[in-house]
Amino acid sequence: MKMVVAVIQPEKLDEVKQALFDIKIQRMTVSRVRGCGQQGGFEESYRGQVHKVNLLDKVRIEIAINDEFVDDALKAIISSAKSGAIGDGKIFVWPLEKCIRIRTEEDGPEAIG
Amino acid sequence: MKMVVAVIQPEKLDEVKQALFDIKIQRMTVSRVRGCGQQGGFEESYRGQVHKVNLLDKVRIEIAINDEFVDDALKAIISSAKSGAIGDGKIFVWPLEKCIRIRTEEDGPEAIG
Amino acid sequence: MKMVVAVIQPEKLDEVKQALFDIKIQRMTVSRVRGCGQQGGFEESYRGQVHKVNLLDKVRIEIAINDEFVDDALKAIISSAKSGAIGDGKIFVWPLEKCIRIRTEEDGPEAIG
Amino acid sequence: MFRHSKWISSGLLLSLSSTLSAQDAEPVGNALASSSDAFFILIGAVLILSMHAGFAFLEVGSVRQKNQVNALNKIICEWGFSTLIYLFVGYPLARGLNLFGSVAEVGGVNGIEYMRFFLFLGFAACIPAIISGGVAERAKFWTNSLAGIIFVGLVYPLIEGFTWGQYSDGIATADGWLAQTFGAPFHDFAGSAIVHGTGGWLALPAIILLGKRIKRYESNSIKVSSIPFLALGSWILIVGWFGFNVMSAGALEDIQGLVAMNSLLAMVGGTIAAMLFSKNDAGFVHNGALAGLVAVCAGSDLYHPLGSLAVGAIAGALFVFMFEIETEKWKIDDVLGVWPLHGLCGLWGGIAAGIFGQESLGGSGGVSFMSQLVISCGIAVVAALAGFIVYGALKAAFGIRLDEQQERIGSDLSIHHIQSNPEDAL
Amino acid sequence: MFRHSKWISSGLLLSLSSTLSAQDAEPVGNALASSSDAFFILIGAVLILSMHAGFAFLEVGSVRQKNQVNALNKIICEWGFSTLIYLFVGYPLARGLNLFGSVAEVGGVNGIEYMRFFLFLGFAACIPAIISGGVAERAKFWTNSLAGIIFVGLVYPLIEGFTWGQYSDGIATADGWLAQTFGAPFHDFAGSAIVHGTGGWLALPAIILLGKRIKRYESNSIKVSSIPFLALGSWILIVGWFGFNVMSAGALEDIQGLVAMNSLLAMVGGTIAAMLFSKNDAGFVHNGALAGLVAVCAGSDLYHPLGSLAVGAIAGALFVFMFEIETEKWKIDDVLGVWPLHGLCGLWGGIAAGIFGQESLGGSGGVSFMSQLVISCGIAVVAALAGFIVYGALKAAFGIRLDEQQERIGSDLSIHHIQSNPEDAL
Amino acid sequence: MFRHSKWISSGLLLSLSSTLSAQDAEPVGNALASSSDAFFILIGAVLILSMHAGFAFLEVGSVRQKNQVNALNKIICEWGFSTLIYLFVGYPLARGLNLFGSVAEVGGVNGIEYMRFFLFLGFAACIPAIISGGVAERAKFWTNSLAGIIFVGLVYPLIEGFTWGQYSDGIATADGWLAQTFGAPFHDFAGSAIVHGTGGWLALPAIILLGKRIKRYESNSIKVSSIPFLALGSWILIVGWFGFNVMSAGALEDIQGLVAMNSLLAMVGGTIAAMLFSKNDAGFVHNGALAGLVAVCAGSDLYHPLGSLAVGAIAGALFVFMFEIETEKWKIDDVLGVWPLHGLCGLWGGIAAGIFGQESLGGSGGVSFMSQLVISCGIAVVAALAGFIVYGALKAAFGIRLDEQQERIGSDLSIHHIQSNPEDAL
Ligand SMILES: Nc1ncnc2c1ncn2[C@@H]1O[C@H](COP(=O)(O)OP(=O)(O)O)[C@@H](O)[C@H]1O
Ligand SMILES: Nc1ncnc2c1ncn2[C@@H]1O[C@H](COP(=O)(O)OP(=O)(O)O)[C@@H](O)[C@H]1O
Ligand SMILES: Nc1ncnc2c1ncn2[C@@H]1O[C@H](COP(=O)(O)OP(=O)(O)O)[C@@H](O)[C@H]1O
Repeated sequence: MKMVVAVIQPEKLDEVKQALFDIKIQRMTVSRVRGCGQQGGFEESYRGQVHKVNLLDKVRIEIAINDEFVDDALKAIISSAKSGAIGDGKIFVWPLEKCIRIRTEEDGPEAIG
Repeated sequence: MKMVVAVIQPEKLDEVKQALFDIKIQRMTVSRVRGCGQQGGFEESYRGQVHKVNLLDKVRIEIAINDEFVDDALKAIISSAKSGAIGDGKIFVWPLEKCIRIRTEEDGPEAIG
Repeated sequence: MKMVVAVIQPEKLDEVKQALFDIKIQRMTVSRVRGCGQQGGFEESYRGQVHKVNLLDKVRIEIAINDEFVDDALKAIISSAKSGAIGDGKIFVWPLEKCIRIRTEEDGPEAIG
Repeated sequence: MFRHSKWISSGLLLSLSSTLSAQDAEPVGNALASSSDAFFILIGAVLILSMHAGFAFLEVGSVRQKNQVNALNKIICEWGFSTLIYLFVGYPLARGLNLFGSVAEVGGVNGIEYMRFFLFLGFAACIPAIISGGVAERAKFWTNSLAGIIFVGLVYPLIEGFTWGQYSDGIATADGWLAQTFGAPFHDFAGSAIVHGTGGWLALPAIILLGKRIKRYESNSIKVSSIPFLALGSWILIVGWFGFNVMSAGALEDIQGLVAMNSLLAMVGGTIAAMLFSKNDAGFVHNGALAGLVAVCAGSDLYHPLGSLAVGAIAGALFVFMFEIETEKWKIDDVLGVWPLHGLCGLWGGIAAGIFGQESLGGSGGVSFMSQLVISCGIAVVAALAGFIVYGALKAAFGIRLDEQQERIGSDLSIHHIQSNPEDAL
Repeated sequence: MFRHSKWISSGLLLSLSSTLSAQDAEPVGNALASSSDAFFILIGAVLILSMHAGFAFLEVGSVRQKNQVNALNKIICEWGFSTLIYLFVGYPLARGLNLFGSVAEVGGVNGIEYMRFFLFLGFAACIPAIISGGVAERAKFWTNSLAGIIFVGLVYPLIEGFTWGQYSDGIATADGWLAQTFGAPFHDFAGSAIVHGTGGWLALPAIILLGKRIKRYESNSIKVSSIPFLALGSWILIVGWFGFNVMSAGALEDIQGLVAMNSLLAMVGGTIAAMLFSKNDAGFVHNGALAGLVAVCAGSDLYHPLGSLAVGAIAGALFVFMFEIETEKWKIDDVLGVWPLHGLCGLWGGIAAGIFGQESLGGSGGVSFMSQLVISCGIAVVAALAGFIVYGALKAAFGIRLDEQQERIGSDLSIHHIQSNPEDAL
Repeated sequence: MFRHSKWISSGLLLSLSSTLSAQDAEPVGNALASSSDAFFILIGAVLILSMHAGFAFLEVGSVRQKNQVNALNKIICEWGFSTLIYLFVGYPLARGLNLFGSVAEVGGVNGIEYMRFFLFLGFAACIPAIISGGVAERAKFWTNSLAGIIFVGLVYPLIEGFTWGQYSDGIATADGWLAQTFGAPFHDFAGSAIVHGTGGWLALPAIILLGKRIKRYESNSIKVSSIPFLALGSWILIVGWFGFNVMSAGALEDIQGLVAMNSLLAMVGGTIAAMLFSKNDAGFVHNGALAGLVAVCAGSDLYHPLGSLAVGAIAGALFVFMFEIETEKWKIDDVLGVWPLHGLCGLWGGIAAGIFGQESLGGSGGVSFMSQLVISCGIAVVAALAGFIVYGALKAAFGIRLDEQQERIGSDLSIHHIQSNPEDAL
């Protein structure tokens, strides 16, 4: 089992979700985050006081997934989230030791879906 | 050391927190997230325009914990977060390499609590 | 590759960011979270009804980073986030298996930066 | 309020314009006087209309975010339902007037009859707006609307009719049975007992019959969404209240600075008392001002300003203590506290007119403690009974409460299919 | 509105005070009458000023968060631009009056001429405020302001001049060509067609020329930010509208309760129709009230109250259905729905005065269906053309739309360098 | 404002009603005139009351979220404290009137004395509301309230007494020493210098003595919470200001359209100047309108409308530049900018009356530049000294600032034990 975390542009969320649904990946946890990267940022000013804002709105998707589906998932995310412009985001993957479905107390690969 | 991440129903947060406190687990980091799963979703409509909302409010609890407490923690979370209805959520566990307390710069198992 | 997650006091965010920028770590994903720890909490009251609030505002910084930079990053975070008071926060580190830059589909160590 | 019960009980539309034109023979002054009256009443009506926005935002801020949209839609729709039912049923019942005649007939000079309807409607429509805050977060939209329609069409107009309207001879006139029994007729200048009391006591059985919100008495489970919106609602109500009270005079020449002054001091008394007794709690302070204003309505034309300060301060304290007893001790889940705010402070206001209205306490006199007590309590009892019967019958017939799942996801999504901040959802 | 076209078309400032003082010889009553008029108009003007806050918050709630600040700055700045251009160009053009003479000359008794300007400005400034809601989230600040300045300086004043102002002899008088052709002059008491119609039909070509927002017709992509702010804007507009309509009488002695009553019933009709046809949709319900109010302006002094209820209800339904057709079927991205709301309901209001204003339908009569139809449609056509020409020229000359990157990050950041909740950014 | 200094300085309550009834012998007109006056003043008072909601929301939007509740509670509680202290101490001191006599005595015709108190209180209560915005986010609730009580009870009433009230013979009358020295008495129609100047200059030492907020001058550390709430506050203030200025006439027959016109143009001038000099900054634009309104108060009954435009525009620019100098260069942490807004623009307004009020600049004349300069500066100096003494003494005695921990967690939690959006906390 792996944990796949993708940080994407907020406006791509719907497309990424759809791409994952298309390959039957329908479980995920999503949150609003702010990202700092090559994309730079902007200056905000209020009554003459200038603030540098270099944290931009992003969406973070967390997907626990069985090993055999990881590659498909990555492909789906990449193809749907990519616009080619700086700021498209990143995907991170790490191994998962356990996944439990609270409702049934199932553990392991079956619990993921 | 392990990282335990539980995604639960928002209204269960207080009970889960209490259950963890009861077994002396009193350190955690919590955030509001949105989850997509078997639970389905709902349709929102504004002036005739219909939006499908399949991301529902959830709460994500992140607990770094020493290995010997993991099982108790899982049990506590499961028993307190479980309602038996779809949407109760999941728990994910992965190994942690390092945990540092910023204030004291302590590292390792002692830093966790 | 490692994933470094730091939970810090919100008001330290700017200093931590600066400290990381100073050592050329300029990629990160940040979110508002609430933390529960030694710091305790406070009581809120509304019209005579008292609520215990033990989840305090924190900021969570997530940095994927190549192994050789981890120590510097930890040092930078610690030195900038530390005030010496309870509630300064924690840093967690775990191994990362994969990191992909969505825009270029690069994979591995080069994708991180 | 509109103590000219003569024309009110005349019941003959055609006689209205003659009544009006009989006031004064001098033509220029008369035209100006009648248009000024229309203007005066209009401003009152508009200020009271604006109070409904206040009711809406007070509720928006005091409920959870998942019930904000419903609060807004409920208030504006109920304003609509109230207008129709009061026009067609309630107003004719209460005042013996109907406004369906031709415009030329009814309109008369400056169409003041229309302005009066608008003003009186403002009062009547407070009934469902008051109840709304008590039944929030769990009442069904339609059965609750139906209850409101019944109250504005029948219950309130009857109470209005017997105190201010066409059946008020026994209670409100100097030679009625009440005055003959206790020495003075019932006096409720701007509706402490008649409007707020009725609303608050109608709400109490509704709240009890509905039951508490899910998880209401578990720790940390229900928190209000927004103090700024709550305060906004409160401020809109406060400002509008000066229309509610001052324009209750009903005619410009009867405007009384004293009414404004007393409203001001009661508001201040309520605010400060609530602040002191609640350790500066935002919810209590902003509602304390309203408690003072509810209580002062009845005798705002009678009290000495310092009397009003006392009436308001007592109301502020009453609200703080009784809200806690009601919701924490008795576990009656009155979301905004409409029973202590409108029911109890309204009752207190009705009675207070018989105390602080006495000359010995600096008031203008002409009131009887017993008259005030008997009728104010009578209104409370009648309203509570009516609330019990109507909500009880609706509960038996259709159910008055959202089902558990609907309540959990919130009335915004389950009734209106939208959240209050749609963009926030991902 | 201000049917005293005599003094309006007099054009001679110096003759104004004499005109005014000629009204009445009795000195005391006269002083009071003239000051009362000033007061009356002031309240109307202030209520209409407040409506601009309503426009602002209606837009704040109906756009995405990244365009809230721009909505606010746009409305208040355009109020400023409108004031200047209308003072210097529009008002002299429409009414043949200018206010630059010495204070002693223009001011006259109680400076009522200044009050009138303030009131009329309130109407004129609605034009850019209406358009604003249609072009939201993508229009450039400066070219849009420029368009507003042209409309308030030239287009609206010409329409105003020919219907209410100095060139209105042919259209608005009992012996003008229109009355001679169709039996009665054009009647638009408070501006359904003249103000709202003009605004809505000016907006339509602007919206089409701008094109739809990025991703507007992809699923789940654009959601409104805040129902509470939307509702707040709606309530402020509703309350202010009673100034817009009632004070259109222009003089206290002409105040008509009927106008208030009809505004009330049209608002209620619009609300309830919108609720029924939209399954209690918060966006439709709160705008339904406004649809009713837009439609009732023209004939609010003529209708029987039940006629107004019908006019308002039809407007509410019209808004619901036409908004969906416009935005979903025709894919015209009218953000707040200003064309159906102001354009169509304004047009409907102008025509409705010729239907429900007839004596056979309980109205006061003196209106001609054909006159209403021809002029209301004429205004719509003129406005649509003017909008097309002005926005077309601006588009060709400077471009009227933010570039893609600016639109993506939002007009708040790209124009005003700030987000609506700056503290929320980390 | 209320230039009838005769009755103001009469000081004898019992003579009031006779003064009033002496105005006019004709009974009908008189009754209408006196009730119209009461109505007129009431509307002014209610509009000014509503401005306090404006102050509250301007502050809510301009502070961090953790200090929003405190802003709200502070404003409403200080309104309460101000009412009591001004009633018991300030008003008798300033005007030589007390309102504790029996209702029959004081009330007189339509209780106009009560209405006047309500109106004057509205002005007085602006003092703590103005200061509030400067000391936000770090002042202790109680010591700050105490300072407000001292200001409304003593400092402002003395300034009021010497300029508008019972001691104003030397300064405000045509034969006082000031007029004899400089050719004309001091003129401050609606309180640029007397109200806003006093408030702003009282605030300056308070702000300096408090010191800057923690981390105020570190990069990116302090951001405002909500532009929509800031703008809401601004709009409420703008609308209410027409009561503040126009109803300063004090009697309906003295209503002046010119005052409304001038307020309008100064607001527009301030808005546009602030927009141009700030590159369309939302904070500046919405406060620019207020800057214009502050400045125009003093001479709004004198200026030619184009003069007002200039006065307002200068105020708008003054606010933008001086706010930046104050907060960025001098590092005085004036949260809302109340010193430049009320202090400087108020001072400017007082002086401007002596410039643009001159006949040579189109004004009505009768003002002296030197009189305006001397007294306006005098007020500023007196207020600054008083502020320094009162806040200095309170600082020495009790401390005026929250402790560091309280400031960090915010005044909402540390004083009121609640956050502004309680539900948001998990
Ligand atoms: N090493 C990293 N660790 C954590 N988050 C990262 C990292 N690199 C990128 N991100 C996230 O991905 C987002 C996009 O990265 P950015 O460098 O701006 O664009 P791109 O990689 O497409 O050129 C960032 O805003 C940040 O949220
Ligand atoms: N594989 C997964 N990866 C990430 N989050 C998941 C995954 N499966 C479930 N979740 C989270 O758990 C929540 C509950 O899951 P759901 O399938 O609706 O209920 P249940 O598992 O109780 O039947 C989801 O809303 C989502 O946030
Ligand atoms: N074991 C843990 N798991 C997850 N989060 C933790 C853990 N320990 C601490 N935290 C996070 O770090 C924050 C600071 O911890 P706390 O114990 O209050 O202070 P300190 O460790 O500096 O004494 C907490 O609020 C919480 O968000």
